[in-house]
Amino acid sequence: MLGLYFILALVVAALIFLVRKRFVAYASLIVFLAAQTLINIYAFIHLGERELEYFRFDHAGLIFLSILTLLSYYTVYYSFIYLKRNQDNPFRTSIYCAVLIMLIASVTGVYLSEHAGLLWVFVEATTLCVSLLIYHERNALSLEATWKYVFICSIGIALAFVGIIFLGMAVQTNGVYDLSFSSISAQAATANPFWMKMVFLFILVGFSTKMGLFPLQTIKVDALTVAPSPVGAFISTALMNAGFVALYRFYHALSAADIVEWMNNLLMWTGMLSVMIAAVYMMFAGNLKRLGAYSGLEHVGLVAIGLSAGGPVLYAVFLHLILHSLVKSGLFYHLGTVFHHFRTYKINSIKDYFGKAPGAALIFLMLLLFLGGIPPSGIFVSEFLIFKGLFNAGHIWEMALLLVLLTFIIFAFTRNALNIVFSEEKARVETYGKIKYYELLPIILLLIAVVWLGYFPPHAFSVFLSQCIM
Amino acid sequence: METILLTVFSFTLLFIGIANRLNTFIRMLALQGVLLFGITFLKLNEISWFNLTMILLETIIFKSIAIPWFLSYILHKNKIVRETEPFVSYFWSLIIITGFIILSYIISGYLGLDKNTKADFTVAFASLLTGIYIIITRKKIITHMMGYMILENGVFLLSLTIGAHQPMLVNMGILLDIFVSVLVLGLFLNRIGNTFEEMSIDNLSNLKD
Amino acid sequence: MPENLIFPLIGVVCALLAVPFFRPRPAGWMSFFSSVVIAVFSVIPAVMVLSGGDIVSTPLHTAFGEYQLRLDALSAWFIIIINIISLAGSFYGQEYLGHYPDRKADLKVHYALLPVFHASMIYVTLLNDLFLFIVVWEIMSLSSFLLILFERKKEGTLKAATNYFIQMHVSVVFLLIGTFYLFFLTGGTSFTDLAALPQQAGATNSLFVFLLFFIGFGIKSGFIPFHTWLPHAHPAAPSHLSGIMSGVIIKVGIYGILRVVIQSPANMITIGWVIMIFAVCSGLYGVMLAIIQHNLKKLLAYHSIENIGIIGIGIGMGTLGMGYGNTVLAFMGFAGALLHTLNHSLFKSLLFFSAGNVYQATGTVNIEQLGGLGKKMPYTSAFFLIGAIAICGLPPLNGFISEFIIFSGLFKAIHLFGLSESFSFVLVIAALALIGGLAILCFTKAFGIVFQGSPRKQFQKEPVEAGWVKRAPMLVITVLIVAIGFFPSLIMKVMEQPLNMMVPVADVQNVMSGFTSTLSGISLMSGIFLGIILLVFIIRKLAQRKVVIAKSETWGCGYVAPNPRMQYTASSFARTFRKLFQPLVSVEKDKIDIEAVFPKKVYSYESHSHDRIEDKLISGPLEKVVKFLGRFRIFQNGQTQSYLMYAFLFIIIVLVLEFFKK
Amino acid sequence: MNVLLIIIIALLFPGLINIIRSLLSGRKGPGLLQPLKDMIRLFRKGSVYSNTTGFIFRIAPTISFAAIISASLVLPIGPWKALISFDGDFVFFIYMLGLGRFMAIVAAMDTGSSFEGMGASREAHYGMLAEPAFLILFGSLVLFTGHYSFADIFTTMRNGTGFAYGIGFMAAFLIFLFTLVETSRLPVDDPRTHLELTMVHEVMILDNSGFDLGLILLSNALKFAVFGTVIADFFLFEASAWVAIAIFVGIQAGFAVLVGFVESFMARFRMTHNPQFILSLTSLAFLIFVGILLFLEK
Repeated sequence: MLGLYFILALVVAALIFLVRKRFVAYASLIVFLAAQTLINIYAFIHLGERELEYFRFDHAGLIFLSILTLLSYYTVYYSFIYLKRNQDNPFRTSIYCAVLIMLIASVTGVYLSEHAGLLWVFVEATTLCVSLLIYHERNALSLEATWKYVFICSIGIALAFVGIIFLGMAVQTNGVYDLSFSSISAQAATANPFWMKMVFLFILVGFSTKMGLFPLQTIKVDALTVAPSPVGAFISTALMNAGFVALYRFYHALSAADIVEWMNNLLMWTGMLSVMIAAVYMMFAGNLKRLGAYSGLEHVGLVAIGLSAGGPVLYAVFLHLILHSLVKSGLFYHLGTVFHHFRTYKINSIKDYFGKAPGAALIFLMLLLFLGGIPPSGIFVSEFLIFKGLFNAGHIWEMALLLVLLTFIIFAFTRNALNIVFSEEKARVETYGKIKYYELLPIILLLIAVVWLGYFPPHAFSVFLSQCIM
Repeated sequence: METILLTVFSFTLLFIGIANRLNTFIRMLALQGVLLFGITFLKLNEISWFNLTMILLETIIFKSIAIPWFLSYILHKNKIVRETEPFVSYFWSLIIITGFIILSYIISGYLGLDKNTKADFTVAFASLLTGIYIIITRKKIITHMMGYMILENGVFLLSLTIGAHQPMLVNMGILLDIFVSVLVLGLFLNRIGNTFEEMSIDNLSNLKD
Repeated sequence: MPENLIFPLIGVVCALLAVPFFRPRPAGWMSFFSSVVIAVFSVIPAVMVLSGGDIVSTPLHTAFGEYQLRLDALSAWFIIIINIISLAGSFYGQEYLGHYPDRKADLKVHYALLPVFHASMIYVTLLNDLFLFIVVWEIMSLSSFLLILFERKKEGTLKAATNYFIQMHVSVVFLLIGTFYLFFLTGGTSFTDLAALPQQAGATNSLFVFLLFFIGFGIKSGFIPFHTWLPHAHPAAPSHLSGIMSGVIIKVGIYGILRVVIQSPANMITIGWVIMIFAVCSGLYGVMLAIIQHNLKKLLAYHSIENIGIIGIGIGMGTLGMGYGNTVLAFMGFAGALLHTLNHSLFKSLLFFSAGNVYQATGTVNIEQLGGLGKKMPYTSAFFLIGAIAICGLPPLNGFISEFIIFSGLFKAIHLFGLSESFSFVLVIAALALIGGLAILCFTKAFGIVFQGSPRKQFQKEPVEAGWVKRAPMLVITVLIVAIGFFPSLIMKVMEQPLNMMVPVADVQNVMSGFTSTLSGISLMSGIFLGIILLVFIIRKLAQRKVVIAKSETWGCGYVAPNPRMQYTASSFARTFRKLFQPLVSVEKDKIDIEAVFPKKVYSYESHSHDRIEDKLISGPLEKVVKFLGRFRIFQNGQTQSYLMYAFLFIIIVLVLEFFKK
Repeated sequence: MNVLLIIIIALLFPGLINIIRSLLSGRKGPGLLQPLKDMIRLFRKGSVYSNTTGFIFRIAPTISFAAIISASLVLPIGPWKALISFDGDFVFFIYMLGLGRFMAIVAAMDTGSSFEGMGASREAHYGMLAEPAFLILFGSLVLFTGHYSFADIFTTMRNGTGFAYGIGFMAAFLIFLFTLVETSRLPVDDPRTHLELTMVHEVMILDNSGFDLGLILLSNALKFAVFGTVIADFFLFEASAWVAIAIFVGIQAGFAVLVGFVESFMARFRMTHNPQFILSLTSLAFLIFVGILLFLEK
């Protein structure tokens, strides 16, 4: 079934690429969405089983797969709006759709694959797709961003590959040549701990490009700056989750070795640095998309720190990732609307949004505040749990520092939000396209979902989530 | 025999560190390809002939012919200045690269490897670091490409050390090689060449805060 | 049935769902109606509790566990206060906001959020578990923040609002750390777990936890030096809201402090002195800065700080009473604190509403430009006068009662304990007396300059008296003020239940019985006072029956051509004071050249008051921190190779550290 | 009963002071009843109101008068109990006087004249500085006696030891100075100066006339009598009513004489010195407090 799915994805993509008719592209996107849904349901039915010997439908993968399916619906929806708005020629449109399909498929692969090498291959595939997508607008900036993305990402991937080779070497000394995660975690205990450290170090640095975590966080920011907003939404959420899943699989496998302490320290400090950099840049951000990107950096930093706290905090980490995916994607979808309305992303040249379009402005304000983790945002719950876990794990000073940094971040959010939404316009600010209700309603649904999952989570959901972390 | 090849390989690293003409770079890359070919031939003589041919093709055709040719093509097409324009003086580069070799040797000490794997690892890891170092200290995109190639060679060499038992990893390395080159080729051929005349990354730094 | 504590949410729901779909005016009444719903459903159980009924509680099933909404006497007391002021503010707001007919969207948002804000304050007092408490607390801050933004067209509002919001978040940070600490020590996250703290974790830890909570709540209630949001936020808000904010929001902070104090059995004495010190500083500093303000609303805001200080003195005294095991002292302290909480929210909202009338009549709240409004707006000025007398703590109004209770507590305390205690208590007495005197100075200035004399500036349209919708709630509040002033023993009866929570019941009974006679003495005196006034008036009427009553210019001491600009100004009124307290209060003058033909160069002076503590403690350091953070903006420099370099260095450093570990 | 006594005293008081002053300056002063006659005349006269003023200007003198009367109601005189006495009535007393001051200041501001504002501001400052002294004094008396109301405090003081009387003397001295401030006599303020710029109390009432002016004069005199009563109460040891009255009157007269002497032999302070002088009262009160602390060996 999974094989069918991948084949279908390839076929459909190829079809679009060959036919190059807008109608065909849209139709096959719909078809693919159906396939995505089916595979999701199928995965739920066959929970915990292996498939094609290298794939496995486990809880962690599945929860993100469901988020991915949801997000792909949204992304396709907003992509239609986007493509309809800037009348591209059918060629570019079809490339866009084909690559989007490939991207979704390969992210699915990342979530479900249970073999280090296979996972790496899928991550590589995502790089290819993303670079094509952010190149979509084909101006100097997008070219630069694409170049940087390709270059740094390939180095990142190479480093991750080095990590995997080390892994191979490490398990080889025990005479094992299988790199599926189960066998890795079986071997990890006996393998040379220094090897393990090297492995984790390189894996972390390598996949930090995908997660947008320090040290290779920079290119993701640039990519998000130029990417079409639906793609941006996808990159900053689903792809980030993919990076997290990749990292988490290795972390989980290696934690059998007695280097957990070391890995946690590493994660703690990368996360801390990420949040710090995010705070700094958000204080001085001048561009809405970059603001969103840096907030992504902040959240992924929080996630890394939560991961390092380990134990019950993992629940909070997964919750955090899910809620963040919902809010952040909503923000990027809405940024498309904002751009359509003001023809700019510059924070200083957007004024009195509320006066011009009250409803949209309120949604925008809510998105920013929710992202900052102000109740009634569900993100507050996950952050609360993460901090509580940190305190109990004894990282008191780290938590205090983190709280201070978060305060700065909320300050940045508030200031920018007020500047855009409520500030008096000194010079006349032109507005262009009308804002349609149908691009706001889905975002409202997302916001409601965030509150719902945060404060009134259905019992099944919490249970499933708590099964992810064991 | 193999040890000699490895030694030569590390010499190429040092030489690249102090090369001041781009052409020298390219020749060195080609040479590394050839060396890799030799090493592969010596190491992986017992794996399946299919894989072997794959690897040999990769090393000979791809690494030591296609890439260098392509790079020099770019050079001529875009009339790039021949100097490598490093940020760091050659003297220091030499010292630092030597430092890399020593560092990787020390690291290999911690890994409990047998003797010749140790040599492999040292050279491979050193060339990995050197590649990154070259990228960091040189200005031009084309030099970045070359640095990346060196890094790739390092990774490839690394994969060879366990390729005997896990050929799949080697293939993945090759896959990576091809994939990246395809991407970059694409970019170069249809855009960067005629979008940016002088291909120094100074005009590739507009995206910043 | 009506004591189900979920019902107030009905009001919130109907506000959020219904209000946005009406046109502004009906929307306004809609939101008032929702507030009424909230009030009704929250007041009924509150009254039941205050009249001696047992605690009302509603179970709350959430995904995080079983919680409950608890309405005990303390909550009941604050719920009463919150409802009075919020309803008054909402009603007053109807006309106040009627002056902005063209800003439909803003109005709708404002009206929709007002009940949310109201309800959130009520629920804050109902929640026992700290997690939910903090959530609702943040919702309260958020809604009030959005409400302040109604005045966004006024410059400085955005900044003030941001400042307010961030400082509220800082307070939440402290509460969070306190909560985690509590959880870490006891494994529970509710106020009631504080009680178990000392046995499980020892006195020092529990003191530390208390301090965390105290700072958290202190920021909300504006104790020095955590007050810096207050003087900016209150003036920025629309006046009905500043009435509610100054009347209630900061009282919610007081509620938190009381809640923590009555829950923490250990080291009462230390806590008491800590609170006392903060409170005395707040009282003195607040009123001192209030005197030198030129902005009427800012002046009132600083006065809130002063009154918070007085309340704090009460709480500190009560805590000390518990600590020293002297229930009379405890009773007096807590009673004074509770009563002053109510009183202050009454007269402060009254004053803010009057300031609002002034603002909408003249378009400014700058004292130096106002004057002579008394004859144009007689009702407003009368209300302001009542409020001023009450806030100065002068008989026969309510302010005097609470201050009297605190005073008598202090005097009772003087000769009970050792040397140091007596001395500190007499110092507190002196401070309280000084505060009273300064308050008189401040409000004679405010009232005299704003409402009396002759206008200092001609406004394009003549100031007119506010309409009845504005005046009605003010009248109600005034009636309450006078009633409490004249019949204090009744309100003491109401406070019996809350006091039972803090002081052993039996003691409450007998102290109360003793104290009621005193209070009835006071009310009798007030009655006599009123009688004398009437008597003298009658005599005056009789005496003046057949004499001539002439009218003429003010006697200019021989100068025959007086003009309004010769009147005594606010700054000159406060000058002596400024010189006296030079180092504490700083006013900087800046010269402005006057372009005109004069024999020699002349300047006009403008003076701005400064809040030293704010400059030194908050603004200065914050700027430094931001500058420092700015230094770190080297990462995203657009250079590919430096992007790569971070990873490279990262790897190298980790490896090297690895070796040094070996 | 007490009130009547106090009022009578108040009516005679200013005259006495005037007599003393004129005698000391070698003149033959006006009669003892002269001020009373002035007041009566004023009560009969018509009055002139400034156009600037509003209703507050009209009601203020009445209110402050009523405030002082009701303040005097809580004062006992020796054997005669006060009309009402409750714990902490001295707080009520001082705050009632504060209310009187408040109204006086507000009324002065109402005229919108530059001079009256000046006076008002000074009045406010002096009151603000003086109040703590009074409360600290009574705080120390509470500390000494352990009672909280005028009546109890005074009875304990009177039946006390010599030390009690020593305290009494110091307290009396303090209250004497306090009175000079409250009623704005020399050396704080010179009622007879001709220059408005240097006045405190007189300048506040420039615009009052007729009945109101009379009320103000009366209430000022009343203030004297009231504080005189407080002073007297320290020394009215148990005796039959008539002796008590004699002593009371005697002390009041002595008080007046003393004021007269001060007024004739002292010059006005510079305005800037007044605050220091008034603060010195507070420190004096603290001295008393410390003395009592030492005496009680805490």
